[in-house]
Amino acid sequence: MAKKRMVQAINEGIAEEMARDPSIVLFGEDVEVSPIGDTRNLFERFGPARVRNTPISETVMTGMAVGAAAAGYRVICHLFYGNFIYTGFDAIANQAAKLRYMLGGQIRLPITFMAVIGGGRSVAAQHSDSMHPTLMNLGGVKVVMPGSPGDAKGLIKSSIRDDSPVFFLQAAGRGGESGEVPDGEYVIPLGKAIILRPGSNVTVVAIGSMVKPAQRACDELAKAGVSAELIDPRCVMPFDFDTVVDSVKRTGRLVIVDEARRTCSAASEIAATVTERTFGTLRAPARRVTVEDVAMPYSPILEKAVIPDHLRIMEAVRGLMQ
Amino acid sequence: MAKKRMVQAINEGIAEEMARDPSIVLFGEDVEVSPIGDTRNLFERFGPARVRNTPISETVMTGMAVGAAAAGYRVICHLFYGNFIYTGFDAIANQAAKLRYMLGGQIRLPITFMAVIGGGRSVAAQHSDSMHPTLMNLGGVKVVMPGSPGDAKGLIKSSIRDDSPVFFLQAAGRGGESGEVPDGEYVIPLGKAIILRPGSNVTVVAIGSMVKPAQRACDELAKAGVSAELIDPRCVMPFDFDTVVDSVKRTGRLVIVDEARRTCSAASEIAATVTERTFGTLRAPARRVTVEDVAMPYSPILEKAVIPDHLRIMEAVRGLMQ
Amino acid sequence: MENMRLHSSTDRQPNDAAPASEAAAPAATTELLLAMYRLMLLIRTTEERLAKVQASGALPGPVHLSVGQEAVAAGVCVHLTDRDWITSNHRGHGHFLAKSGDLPRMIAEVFGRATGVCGGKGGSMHVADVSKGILGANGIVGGGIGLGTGAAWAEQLRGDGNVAVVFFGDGAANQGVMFEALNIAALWKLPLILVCENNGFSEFSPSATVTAGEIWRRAEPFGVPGLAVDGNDVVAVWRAAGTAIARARAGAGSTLIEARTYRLRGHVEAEMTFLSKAYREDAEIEARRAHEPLMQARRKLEQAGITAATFAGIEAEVLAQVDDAFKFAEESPWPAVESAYTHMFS
Amino acid sequence: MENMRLHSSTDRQPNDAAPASEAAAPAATTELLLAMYRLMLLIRTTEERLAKVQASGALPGPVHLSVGQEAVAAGVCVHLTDRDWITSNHRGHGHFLAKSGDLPRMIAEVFGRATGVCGGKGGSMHVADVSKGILGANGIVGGGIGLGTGAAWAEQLRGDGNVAVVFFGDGAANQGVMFEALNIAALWKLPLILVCENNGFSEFSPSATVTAGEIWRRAEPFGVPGLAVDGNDVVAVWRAAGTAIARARAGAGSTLIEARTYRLRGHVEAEMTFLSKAYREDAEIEARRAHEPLMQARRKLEQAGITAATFAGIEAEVLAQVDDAFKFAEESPWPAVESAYTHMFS
Ligand SMILES: Cc1ncc(C[n+]2csc(CCOP(=O)(O)OP(=O)(O)O)c2C)c(N)n1
Ligand SMILES: Cc1ncc(C[n+]2csc(CCOP(=O)(O)OP(=O)(O)O)c2C)c(N)n1
Ligand SMILES: [Mg+2]
Ligand SMILES: [Mg+2]
Repeated sequence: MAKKRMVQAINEGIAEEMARDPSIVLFGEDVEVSPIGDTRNLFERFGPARVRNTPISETVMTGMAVGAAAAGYRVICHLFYGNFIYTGFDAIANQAAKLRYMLGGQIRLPITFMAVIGGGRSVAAQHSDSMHPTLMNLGGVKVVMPGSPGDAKGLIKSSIRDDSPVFFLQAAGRGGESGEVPDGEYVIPLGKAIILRPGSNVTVVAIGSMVKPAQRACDELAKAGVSAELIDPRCVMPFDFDTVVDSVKRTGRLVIVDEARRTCSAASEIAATVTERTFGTLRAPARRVTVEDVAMPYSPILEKAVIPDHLRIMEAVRGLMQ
Repeated sequence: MAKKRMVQAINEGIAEEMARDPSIVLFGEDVEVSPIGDTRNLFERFGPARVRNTPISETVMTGMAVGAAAAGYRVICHLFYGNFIYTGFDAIANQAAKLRYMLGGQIRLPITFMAVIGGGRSVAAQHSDSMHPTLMNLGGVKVVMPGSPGDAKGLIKSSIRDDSPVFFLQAAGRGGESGEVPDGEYVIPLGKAIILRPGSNVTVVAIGSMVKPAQRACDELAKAGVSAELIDPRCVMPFDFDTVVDSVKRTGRLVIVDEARRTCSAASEIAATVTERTFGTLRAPARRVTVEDVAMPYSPILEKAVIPDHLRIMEAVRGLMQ
Repeated sequence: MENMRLHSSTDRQPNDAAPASEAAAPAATTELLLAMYRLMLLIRTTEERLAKVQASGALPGPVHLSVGQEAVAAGVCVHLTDRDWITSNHRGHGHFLAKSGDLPRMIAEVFGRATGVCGGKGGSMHVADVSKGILGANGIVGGGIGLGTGAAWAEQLRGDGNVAVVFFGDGAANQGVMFEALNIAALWKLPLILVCENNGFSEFSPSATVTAGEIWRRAEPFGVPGLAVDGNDVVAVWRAAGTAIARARAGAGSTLIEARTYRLRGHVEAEMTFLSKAYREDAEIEARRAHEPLMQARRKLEQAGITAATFAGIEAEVLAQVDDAFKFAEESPWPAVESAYTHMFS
Repeated sequence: MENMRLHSSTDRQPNDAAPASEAAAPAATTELLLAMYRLMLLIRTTEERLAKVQASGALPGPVHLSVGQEAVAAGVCVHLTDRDWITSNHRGHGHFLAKSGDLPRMIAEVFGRATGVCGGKGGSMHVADVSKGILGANGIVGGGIGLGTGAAWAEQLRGDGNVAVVFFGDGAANQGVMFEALNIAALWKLPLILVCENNGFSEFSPSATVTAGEIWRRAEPFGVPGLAVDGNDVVAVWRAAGTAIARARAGAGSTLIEARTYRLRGHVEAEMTFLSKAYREDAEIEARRAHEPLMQARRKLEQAGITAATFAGIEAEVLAQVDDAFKFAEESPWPAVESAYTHMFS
């Protein structure tokens, strides 16, 4: 166990998996020099057959990931910024999410699509979307969003081992903090939430980049005498509703924090489903703390206003407690 | 006023708008021969400069729609089946939905993207998605889903006149029924729901293709003594929450019927937001009747099982009434 | 009930390893030509039956037939083993059969039955038989190109000399993905053969109205060999494909083949029930019918001494095979409703 | 405070209508060369200041500079009026300035201020000035290609002889959208000029490792003229662009110009703070510096008799202009928080 940044944890997880399983291949734009750092040294270690830089051609890349996976390889397709998922979206939505189904189960599609998502660094609208809701609605892909470096390692390993297409989405802006990362074999099952802090007055579900501000909000709420239970779902598709429902049955209140735009967000889905399952027990309507239905602005002052922070989370919790 | 099918109503609406405004241009694959029928005779009437067949090149088509609109034209981009929205998704999500915002309002983007969506005709997974939730989450595009031929005419006209990108999504499978269509100028504002039938026991919100089975369900429920208020939102982005909230405050119960896959669907959004706004009055949790998180199967027997019908809607209503 | 098999995964044709040179272009033996003729006849007979059944209203979904284009599927696929991959488009029955896909289970799929190759979940636009290296027909124009490029990459990694062949239309040649594939195939020297079936139409648009220049030339800027071939001459297709496939197996990379043919039936069956006007002249179809591939092959075989009795025998065999397949499909049960909810994830 | 204007929407250069023939290639007057030099100097001075300011930590977001590539922007844009369109990529300051975009408001945008051309909502990757026909830099590689094709279509419809120019990189030439655009531009004879700035790198990948063949050849299969030009020679760029633009204005259609140049600074400023290893040799950069465009133009001007005093005068003017612009930006207010919620819809 050592302190590492999230990209280092991911890098370690990928390297361990590639060493373990020779059928794993990785490709993407500049994965060799790795501007993000998560694929650093993999080229040197696993060679040019298994680690390949690609041209800027997201359309064929996502199609190739599906084809190579169907033909027997375990594929990691690095798409860099999440917005480029849109560029390669045809083969994601029309092939990756559907091909096994359309073929009546004849193939498996062990693909890990990687991307960094979200705002917080003034890279503006075309590099800052949080598009996990779009992926969640596709039905045939899993969506993983680690909230800490340790979870990132355990989740990248299970994403790679999964036989279905998995989107592994790192928070770009606020995911770089250090955290404890277990050495060696450490695998977290997809679809299992973690209760980061127990509490009795309110359940706070925070996704990906929102885990950190939610932690801070819960700390400050505790000082003010409000006991919040903080849950990081870690994987939003499939979603561990049982853990959240259990918690809400105890607390009677739910706040969901999501960096996606509000309409049809993960937050909306969680609000709808958990409300359905906890109706009698909920003491107040579930609150969603999200980005409003706007693109991400460039100016830091605007970006800060748009992205939920601990203050907005605390405000939402306080609103529920009245 | 005469009885027409939905495609005829849409065709009439487009033709009236093109006659009215010479800055309107229309393009898409085979819009001249018009396999769907909605663009029939427009080429003959408005000529090859304004009505253009395109190659099968969705990626550049959606980008062109944005460029031509920014450069001063009012653009109708026909994308044929809704699943091809994914093929041209880059310029939809990264440009159309964001360019005005990123440019600080320097441009307007009067674009109507047209597509037929949904299942019901055994055209299988790659021709049957209902992807309005994905579009709703983009933030910068409006989404129109007519439930009847008359509304389709009024809505296509206002979609074309709108200065923002609008997706006009026709139900492929079950949208072909006839209905009364007002002659000439008939414009329905975007974002205004219609109460198709008043009722007092339960509010049923049905979207696009789901309006017809919901109507039937309400008819049969009425015979059984259950008074359902049926609302067709007609436009899901922006969504007329006020009308639905008013209704639910009277009925105390809400069922939403949506052909989208359940997770992060329009139904989930409506459930979350309306519940938030009617919390004390809701007597039971909002119910969502949707396609489960599966692709559309080919076999008619499977497709029928997957797509909500009047029976599933009635079952949901009855579940709430207990 | 077993589908005709021209080869198994072990009996690769000797000419597969022929060098990629015009001079060395081999002549097709009469035996091979007869096998290809039989395959084309199987495709033709199957699809004409599908047309009839479609007209009777017995098929749940749309069917796109390749009548007139059979030489492309046959001439290419006789070079392939079960360990090679193909991807196809919405017009995929011919490719499926030429690649040894199971006929009865294909028909059952088109009927939407439980016994279909995809359990009734895919239908005509998605017929696939992965055990035969058929990664499937595809409903997205250009969709098979990315998949095939990925399969070619997988085979390059595996290093067994297997290849991937992508069948796509002239319309699909206008999708950007084709160029992205050509670029990567050139850079990585992928064992990828792009076979563009130019049948004169992109849906209802004549090719020339939507496709600038000549398709085979589109490979040149990438340094990938491109060539056009008479797609109605099964021997010409076989020869061009043989060269390209041998080249790919030898690690020398990709080829783009434009096979020029003609779609004798509609884009989709029953299209004139929903189109407001014709998009081509009947006379054009009639003129093109004179060049259709089966007749041409038959003429060559007659010249090589194949007798009317032999042809009659083949026809009877094929007919029986097709009869059996349709009978199998029609008698097959519908899928269980629960199967709609499986196979989204592994 | 007004930005330098080489032209207004009414004073189109006479050579714009020159016929598209090599023989007729006009010589650049000293006056024109001087104007282009000044423009390049403005771009260079602006961007080197941006680099300095970036290093000081005063810029909120990333900046991609075009130092060494200024001749492309200048040589193309002097042919254009405010009624012509350009689209650009992430490396767009030079195109913006060459197309008469407002310098102070561009800098204010990069600083994220309320006075920015986009109100601080776009930043460096989205600088746009629609009143000058600048449809914007773009953060999506290849994103400007579709937009420019659409703008070209609009100008064809308008029929005033205006054109659209798309500036994009060698990396973007591997996006399928470029081919889709070439196909449509060829079929529709669009007044679209595709200017590929080949600066040797696609992000951190040397072009040859990700781009097969020569980019200018990629237009040929569509029947669109393609040519390569020394992108560091502003006169050569000016001449090639003049021919292409005149051709487009005359209704004769599209051209692809590959301008070969070299990126002297990083892909993005401060890149070595996050890259684990170098992706090119310093010696390579030094060797290329000897061919950078400003020095080349200056040498020509010196030969034509322009004196050191004149150069010094221009330098002082440009410096003052840049100083003013940065001062304007730094003193500008931050945007009001409410502005984050406007402009999603019209
Ligand atoms: C991405 C996409 N766009 C449009 C369509 C609709 N469509 C189906 S087949 C077809 C024409 C295909 O033409 P071509 O590639 O030449 O194949 P052919 O039908 O001639 O065999 C079109 C436009 C589609 N299926 N997918
Ligand atoms: C669709 C998309 N994919 C990837 C990126 C990341 N990216 C930004 S710039 C760049 C390289 C672009 O190279 P080129 O087109 O040659 O332009 P240059 O940077 O050399 O000016 C890449 C890969 C992006 N912005 N958009
Ligand atoms: Mg065709
Ligand atoms: Mg470059």
